[in-house]
Amino acid sequence: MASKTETLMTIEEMAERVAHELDGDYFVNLGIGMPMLVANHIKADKQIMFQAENGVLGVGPRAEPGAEDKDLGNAGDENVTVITGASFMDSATAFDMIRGGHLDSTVLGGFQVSESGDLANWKLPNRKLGSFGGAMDLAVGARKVIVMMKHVTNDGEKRIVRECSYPLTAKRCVSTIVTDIAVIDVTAEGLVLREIAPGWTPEDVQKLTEPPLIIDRAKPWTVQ
Amino acid sequence: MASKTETLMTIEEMAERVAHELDGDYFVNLGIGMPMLVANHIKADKQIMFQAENGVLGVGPRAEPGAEDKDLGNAGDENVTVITGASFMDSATAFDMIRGGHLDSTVLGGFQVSESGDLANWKLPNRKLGSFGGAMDLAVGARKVIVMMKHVTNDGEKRIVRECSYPLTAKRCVSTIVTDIAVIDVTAEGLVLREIAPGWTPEDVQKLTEPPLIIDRAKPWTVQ
Amino acid sequence: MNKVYAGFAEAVADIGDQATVMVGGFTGRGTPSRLLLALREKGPKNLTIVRNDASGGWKNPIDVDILIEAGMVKKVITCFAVFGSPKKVSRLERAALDGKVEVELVPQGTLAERIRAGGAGIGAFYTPVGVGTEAGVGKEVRVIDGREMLLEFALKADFALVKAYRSDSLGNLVYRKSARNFNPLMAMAAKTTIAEVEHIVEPGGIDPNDVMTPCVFVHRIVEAGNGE
Amino acid sequence: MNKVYAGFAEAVADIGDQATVMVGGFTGRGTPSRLLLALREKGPKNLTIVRNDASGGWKNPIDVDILIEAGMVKKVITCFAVFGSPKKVSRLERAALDGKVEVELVPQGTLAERIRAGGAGIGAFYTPVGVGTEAGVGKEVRVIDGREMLLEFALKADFALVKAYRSDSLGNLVYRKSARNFNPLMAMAAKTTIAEVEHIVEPGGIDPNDVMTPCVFVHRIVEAGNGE
Repeated sequence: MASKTETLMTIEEMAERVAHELDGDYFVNLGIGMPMLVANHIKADKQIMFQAENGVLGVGPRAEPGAEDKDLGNAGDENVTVITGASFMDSATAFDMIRGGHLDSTVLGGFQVSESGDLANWKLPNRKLGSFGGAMDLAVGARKVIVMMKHVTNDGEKRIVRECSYPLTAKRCVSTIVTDIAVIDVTAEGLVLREIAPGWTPEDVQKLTEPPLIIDRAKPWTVQ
Repeated sequence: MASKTETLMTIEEMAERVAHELDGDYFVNLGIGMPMLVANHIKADKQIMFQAENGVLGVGPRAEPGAEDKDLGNAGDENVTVITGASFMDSATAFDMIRGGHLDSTVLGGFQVSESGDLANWKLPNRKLGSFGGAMDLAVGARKVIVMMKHVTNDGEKRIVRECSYPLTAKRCVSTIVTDIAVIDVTAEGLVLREIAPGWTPEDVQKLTEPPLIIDRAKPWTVQ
Repeated sequence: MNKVYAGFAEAVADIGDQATVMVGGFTGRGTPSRLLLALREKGPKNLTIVRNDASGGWKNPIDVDILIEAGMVKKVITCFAVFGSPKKVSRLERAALDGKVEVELVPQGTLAERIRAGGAGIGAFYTPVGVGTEAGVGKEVRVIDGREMLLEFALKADFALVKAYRSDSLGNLVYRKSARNFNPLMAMAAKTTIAEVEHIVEPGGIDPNDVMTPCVFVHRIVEAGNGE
Repeated sequence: MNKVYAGFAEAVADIGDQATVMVGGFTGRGTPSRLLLALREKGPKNLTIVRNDASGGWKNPIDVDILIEAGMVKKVITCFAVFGSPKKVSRLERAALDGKVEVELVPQGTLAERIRAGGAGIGAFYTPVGVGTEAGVGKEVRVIDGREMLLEFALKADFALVKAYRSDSLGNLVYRKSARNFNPLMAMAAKTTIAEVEHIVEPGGIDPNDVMTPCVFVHRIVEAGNGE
């Protein structure tokens, strides 16, 4: 793996790649943390209504210093703005929107994704307590769940696995996984390797992926 | 019964008596029909926030001719006004208020009330179809349910019965019955005759009431 | 992504036979009359209608009973099927007695909550309302917190016809006074929500704090003016 | 019937040991900080706290974790018990690891819905969220519409501490922007709802269309100003 380090996609490149995956989507929730970077990579000509589960539809860029509003934040407590056409709602309505299947997609971070699309992203196995946040609702409710995570852990442990060993967030919920080396779709036939980062072969990706990948449709990484 | 006709309380007198029964109550729903007359008998120095289950808290008097608002009615489609401090809400919230036990009392019409406080008020037994409206929710949800009805049917059939023969609205829900001859409380000991209309004796009232009444506490009709 | 339709006919053009259609409003207030007229004109058959009151007979004469009269309805899920007085027979009552329309009668709070559940992805819920009555026949009963409760299932629809006071062109809706009622709930519970609005304004014309139905729930908007 | 209290201490004076207290807010936004400070001062023991996030550590330093630190809490029902990074240990995490506080972790949408159900007289509901996860352990599963769902029960409280932007003296509340969050839900679910509001206006000062929490749900109001 060391010899490949130079061709791992950066987090910003992953975020850009996820942004491309949102083509055609309009109502989108970005999970707390890394997924929030995706907002910076939406093309100017494309409008997306970002939902924040704390009760905002139409989250805009971060507030400029000095222009923060104590009553306006996203789910990660960042000072944000809203776009024209935004709305505020209570937490029940925010989750009606999520659970009721009204969002086109959500982007979530992940610890593990299984062959069948199970997601584990809320607690490390060695930790006693965790935080569910809104991840379980988003994973179950959004029409499309995109997971954005590094392909393996810092210790080289595989994250795309036959069965998750970490505590589950939701079963059979993931549509697509964007990692630092590949874009993989979860399908009824199995995991389909759709795109590969520059310098990687399908066989390289397979070595770092526990379940078998369907590799015959693999293409180069989409650059916008 | 014919000889007593002249001493039956009128509907307006019944409404006035019910109004007195609301002393200490603040959030009150008046059912469609006869109960709506109660609003006219609330003393000027006493403020009540009337709820209408179509989504109004703070219903005021009927709109003056020419001042009707097509978007403002009560549950019976009457053109009404609102008082200062009113609020509008959707039907789910209106019934959260009702079902969740937030209303002090409701006044409902009735066909029959049983000894244990069961209420039948939504359908005559010989009718195939009926309308539930909001009566079932009000009967179950309000903290106090006052039923306002004539003591017997036009055919002289008793309406305060051991068991309701008409289709039920809710079981064990009625607190107090105000009729044209008596005020009766539903208690764990049984039906307590609290007040009697002028010219009636407890025994007279008992004759027109199927279950035994506890009559030793009976007082004259309260006149405000 | 343009949600603004020029005409009512266009907005209901794909409501076909067998569709389940929710119709907002409580008596005539908040009732999308123009959409109802367009739907009658379009004339699909065997509709299932979900609506607070289906008896008609209110101040606003354009109500769901015009669809019943036109023979377009096979089933109605409602709280009000008949008038209070047995002497006045509603179109729905007559059609039901003739065996032409099936009626599912639901207590009003339960109807509101079932619709909300449908939009919210809640499968079912327990309510104390209706236990021991005709509303509870055939339903599961469970004791929760010492109280008997009925299991009631979510309601969803293919289409919701709602009426709003204002909308921006993105579909953010604001209702006025008691015309709100079932409209925000139904807007959430349908695959396609069609809003008849009095005034359409530009995006930004509605304060985000004042939006009552966020645009994610609304798919088509038609401006009606307020002259009904 | 006067709901306006002069001080925060007075408003929380009857919150006693063993009480269940819901606290509005999401991170620091919409959090009733002044009421929390007054409650810490009052010092009841063995409280059960219901709150979206209980980890503290947000921009607003006055959060429910000040009650945990003060040893007043026996149980917390929340979505956020710990920080994302295991390196930063929340007061709740430490107290829980020490066996001093019990934590019931709930998915956020389920928490919102359980609180709403508590206020709405709904006993329980079925949600697809949490099936097959730790959130579903020991809970009934039922297949509805082809989907596995968990049975979740309503949550109620003795007291709700909420934060609003404006109120009239009758207790009609208006929230501002994303500070709304759990506040309207909790206001409905408690026997006694105490609102910390920035500005109290006369009755009539709020348009009836704009009221977000009708006054029937609010029992005490204290004016805080907006200078926190």
